[in-house]
Amino acid sequence: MDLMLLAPELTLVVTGLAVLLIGLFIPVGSKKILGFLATLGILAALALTVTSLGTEATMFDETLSIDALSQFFKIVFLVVLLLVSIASIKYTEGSDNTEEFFSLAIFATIGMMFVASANDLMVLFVAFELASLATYALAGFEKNNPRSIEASMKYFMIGSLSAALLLFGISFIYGMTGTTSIPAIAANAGGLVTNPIGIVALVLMLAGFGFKIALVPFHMWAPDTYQGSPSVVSALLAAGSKKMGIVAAFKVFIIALIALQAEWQMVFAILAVVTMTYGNVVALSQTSVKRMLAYSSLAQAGYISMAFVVLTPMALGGGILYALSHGFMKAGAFIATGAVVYMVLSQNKNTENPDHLDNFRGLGRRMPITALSMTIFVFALAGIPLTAGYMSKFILFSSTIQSGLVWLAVIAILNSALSLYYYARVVKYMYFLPTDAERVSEPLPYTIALAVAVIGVLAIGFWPEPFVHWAMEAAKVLIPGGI
Amino acid sequence: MIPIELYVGLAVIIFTIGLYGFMTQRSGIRMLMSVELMLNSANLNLVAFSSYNADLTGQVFALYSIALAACEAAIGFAILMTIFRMRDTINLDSFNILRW
Amino acid sequence: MLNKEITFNPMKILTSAYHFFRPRALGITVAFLFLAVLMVSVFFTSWPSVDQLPQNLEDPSNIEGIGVMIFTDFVVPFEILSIVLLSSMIGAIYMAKGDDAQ
Amino acid sequence: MAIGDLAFLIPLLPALAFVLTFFLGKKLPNGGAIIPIAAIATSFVISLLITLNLLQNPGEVITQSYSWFAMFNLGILVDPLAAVMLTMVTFVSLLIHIYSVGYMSHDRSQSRYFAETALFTASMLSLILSDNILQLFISWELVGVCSYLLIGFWYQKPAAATAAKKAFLTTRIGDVMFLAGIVILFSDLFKIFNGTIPDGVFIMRFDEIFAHIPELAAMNANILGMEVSHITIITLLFFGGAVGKSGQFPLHVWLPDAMEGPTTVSALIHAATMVTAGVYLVARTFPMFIAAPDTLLVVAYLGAFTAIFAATMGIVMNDLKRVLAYSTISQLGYMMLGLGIGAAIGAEAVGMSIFHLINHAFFKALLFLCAGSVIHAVGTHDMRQLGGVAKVMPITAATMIIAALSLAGFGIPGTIFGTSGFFSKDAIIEGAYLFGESSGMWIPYVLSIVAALLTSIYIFRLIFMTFFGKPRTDYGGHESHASMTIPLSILALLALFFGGLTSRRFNDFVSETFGNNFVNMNIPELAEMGGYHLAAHVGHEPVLILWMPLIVAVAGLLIAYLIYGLKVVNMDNLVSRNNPVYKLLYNRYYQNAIFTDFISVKIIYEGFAFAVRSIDRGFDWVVNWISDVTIETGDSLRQFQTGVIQTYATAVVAGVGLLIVLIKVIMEVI
Repeated sequence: MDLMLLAPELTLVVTGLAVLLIGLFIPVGSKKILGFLATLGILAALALTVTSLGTEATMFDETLSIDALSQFFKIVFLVVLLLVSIASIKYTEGSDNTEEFFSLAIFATIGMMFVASANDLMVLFVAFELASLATYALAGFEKNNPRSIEASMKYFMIGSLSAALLLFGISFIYGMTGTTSIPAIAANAGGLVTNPIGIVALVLMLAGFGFKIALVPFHMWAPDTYQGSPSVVSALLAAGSKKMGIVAAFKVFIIALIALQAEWQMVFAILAVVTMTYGNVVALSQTSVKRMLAYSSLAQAGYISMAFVVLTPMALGGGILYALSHGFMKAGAFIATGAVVYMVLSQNKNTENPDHLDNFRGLGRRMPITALSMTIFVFALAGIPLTAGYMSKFILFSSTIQSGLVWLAVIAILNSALSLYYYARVVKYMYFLPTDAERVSEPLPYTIALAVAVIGVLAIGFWPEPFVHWAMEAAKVLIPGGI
Repeated sequence: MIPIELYVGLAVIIFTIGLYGFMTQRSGIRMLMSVELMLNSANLNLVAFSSYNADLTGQVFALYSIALAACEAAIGFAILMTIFRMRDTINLDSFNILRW
Repeated sequence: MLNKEITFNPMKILTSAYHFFRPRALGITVAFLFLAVLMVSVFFTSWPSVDQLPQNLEDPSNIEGIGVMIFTDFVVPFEILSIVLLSSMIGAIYMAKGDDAQ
Repeated sequence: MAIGDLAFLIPLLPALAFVLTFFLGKKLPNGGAIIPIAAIATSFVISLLITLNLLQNPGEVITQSYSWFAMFNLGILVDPLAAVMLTMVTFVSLLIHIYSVGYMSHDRSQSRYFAETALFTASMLSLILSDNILQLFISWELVGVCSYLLIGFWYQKPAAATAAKKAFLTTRIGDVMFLAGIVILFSDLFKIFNGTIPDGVFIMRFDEIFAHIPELAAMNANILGMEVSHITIITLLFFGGAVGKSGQFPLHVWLPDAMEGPTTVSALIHAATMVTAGVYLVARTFPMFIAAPDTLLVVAYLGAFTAIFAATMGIVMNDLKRVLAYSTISQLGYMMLGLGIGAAIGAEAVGMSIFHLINHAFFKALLFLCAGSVIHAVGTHDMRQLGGVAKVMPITAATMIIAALSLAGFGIPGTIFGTSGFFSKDAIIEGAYLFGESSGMWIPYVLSIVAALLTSIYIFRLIFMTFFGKPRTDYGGHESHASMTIPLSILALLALFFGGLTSRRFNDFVSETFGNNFVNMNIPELAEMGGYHLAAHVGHEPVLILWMPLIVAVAGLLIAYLIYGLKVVNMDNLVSRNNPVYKLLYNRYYQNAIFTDFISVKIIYEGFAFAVRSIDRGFDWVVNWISDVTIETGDSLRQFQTGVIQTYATAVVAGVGLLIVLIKVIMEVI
């Protein structure tokens, strides 16, 4: 057992604690340094994760497993956290509670990373709760803003409901198999197949994960919370925490409950179609950009769920690559929105809906870098070629057709064509609608975060080879022999 | 020996009561109490299975989940306090600025 | 007064039942659906169980076993739990403390 | 061979020019126009040299491929087809850029203009150079994005922003079909290889695709009880993409509105880039189309129909640029018809169609630039306010008349005397005749000959209304600057002589696209597979048929002269609002109302792009009903999100319960 494999997590813990402690002793004016400190720690953790790429190991009596899949998702979470942390340097500026913000974000990400490497339902559940509990307070970070509090309340309530459902489901799994270890469950799954309780446990756990992934009908908190929370937190939730649900579902369904494959493929087929259609149709008429992004995020969750239905190595690779691309695209889009909100609020502190589409009017002139990045992100979300979104969609959709599920691919392609309408509307507002407002200077941290995300989106779009290869390696962990 | 179905059935009933309370109560505190009911029914399940399988894992899990429930309650009450300060009520059904 | 309480008025009972159920109708329906599905599933499942509960007459408690497991097999969740406690503490204190701190 | 190694520079130089102009343009005179002009001029020289090399030895095409990721590659392919297209695009684009220096000199955002046109040209060039369908699709999308930017160049004008959006979304329908075709093709090829692709095999490359046409044709899908070959489905979807980009009926609606951009952009879109992309796509994948005769029939019929449909509308438009726009649609219809009759004459069809494409590029660019010159000097594009412009702008008038003669197709059959347009259009019409002879389907021929008559009428109507007669309103005006008239003169020379000089040679050259060291297709064999035989070559038709196009062109000129020159017919009666035919035509068959309001705005936006495509107004209420229902569905779905937390919880629990029941029931049933 090599403790170095836990070095990224340990680095993050140390960073979180350091930020918390140092924050106690320095005045508000110099709290900006905490953001830099956190960013440095995250970069170190990212570097440590990258250096340990390619190793495979199980640790602590097989409760943790380090493999290509967990490494891939750890990097996704760290990248999202990095983007969020850079942007938050500006967001938390002047706040008395900088240390709480950064340490909570870091702790939440530690939870996500442990979910990615969990090999035991107990680890998975506790880490899942860590990621949830830390973000409940983050969603309500603006505690004088009723929207933020409402977002936090809804997130918390539905979150604890689904934690209860998840735990109840796990208890049935434990009851039937007598173990919580993921490989051992797969070995003892006979009882789950022959008894009706298998389906009950399956659906209960799906409700728990579906809450994080935001699958219809477990999605209802998501639009409210993404809209009400601070934009950087929405980025963390939509880009990071959603992926945690996906990797947990990958592990639990594809590895542990592979014996119930027919059943959960059916569930995911239904939910994928309903979720992507619902997300896209409802997004059409939204005027709040963050809410629109939330519904688009539903749609994207629907696309990723197709990987469960197709279940070929290529489809899973596509789904995993989509998770990475979506991390960049969605985090970037929310951070760009955050920059706009910041600009609007710094001009008028009492703006009712700072993320309203009207505030994006003429953004191409007012904040050219933000507008250009936002354009790239929404086009990537829509799946325009040479962006990350296109590559992931291409692999995912063509693997769907290849395995004979033409109807599903047709629905998905129609959906993604439909989605262009509301994405293009944002671009229209930014570039084609006139404004008489002056150009404003763009806050540097936001700009850096946007630039990093743009590079990520375009890198996957222009040079997908290594990323696809990497995602396929990760997919091999799920189905070693291929199906 | 008592059949295990009775323990599980009891847990299911308690869980449903919790669900019912969560779906119908307006007060935030009552909703939190309902969540505790659900979590504890899951714990009951875990412990029952643990002894009927002669395996301690379930009891360890139950311990952990009790700790988690405490954390959740702490955060929940803090959020409710903020709401109460802002609105002078903790009836959550009237708190819907964000919708549609 | 006393009379009134024991008067059997079916209409009134129906009315009050109606007022009780109407706003809760959806919740009750959903909860019953859920209960029925789970109950059927639980009782039609053949649960695996050992024939005889293990008994250690000298030391009937299993605290020691649990303690050993916490620090061997399940030490990772235990450690994560420590971060959970810390972060929920931070979160709860942050949310609960008023603005007077500033 | 040395010059062939530089082929990659052809799209790269304009792309670099885009970057440079975008960042440095503002600091340079004329918005940095010199950068794209120099870049495109270099590209033109390289293309020309490559083409000349290739003329010596058409079998030795230039190919370079590099592995991109997995089984995909990046690469270039310059075969006769690509070479002539490259030369034409770089040349026309170069002239348009030179002309733009004068035309855009008063615009404040010149540098943005030149950057965007450079990118537009670069993406079109990379589309032409692609040696695999994936790279082609990426360039294809890039062309779409650039057109969006350029049509909406004056984004302050609401009409321009709307037109840009309309162009983007309408062509997007085609793009979705194209993408679906690629995805099906990819998964079929993957299946053919049994999922294991050897190293060094790039399955989306054209040679690989063409090599597997027999296997693709053998795959059948059952659609509504009909056995349809996969190759038919794929080619139909590809053609769907071409319909969108090349403005074929019914996706042509974006083209006339694309006028809202600067006139030079219209020239670029209509002559050199964008609209020719669709024709090029069909030509490029022609072996697949040959193996799918049903698709070729669709191509031929739709092309012929578009030709006449757009021509009838061209007659009644009063806006100078709109007439030209409909003329483009009509001529694109001819090009598609030319490809469609490949069912009768094989690979020669590609030569004919591309020949017309090139000639069309010359005279259409010329027409647009002349129109731009007139608009620039006079300040209006309503023909009813013009008249007698020939007196103030002699060079413009002369070149425009040459372009009109070329468009109408004046020339003497059997000799080398004739305008460029004559040779190519004549060949297509004769091909349509052969097509009728071999298959018994005469409709395309009849439509194409009537469309030729209409073409002649509308273009001379434009000439007479604009350049002759008395000025109808008071306008100032002067001949344009030399930077504008010199490109006009060069284009006029080409519009006049290019066709006559190259006619036969060109056809043979381009027809060799499918037999060389890269792909070597046996076209007649593919046709056999599609179940038909190829007929003899063009040129053995009855004399009357040979002369027919000229006769109708002259007839059209005479009709236009009588009506608009001598005014023997009182137009007031004809154009009165009470005349139902005129009303129908003037309102463009009401297709704008129907397409824009229902299909573009409601249906496509709301997701029923493919559900309703009927121009019959009798279906109005159906359309209305469906769009209402969609909107209402969207709105009522929104209402679920009540904002009340208890409702959310109920949804979660009900979802769990229902899913359990649903899965149990489904699992029992299956």
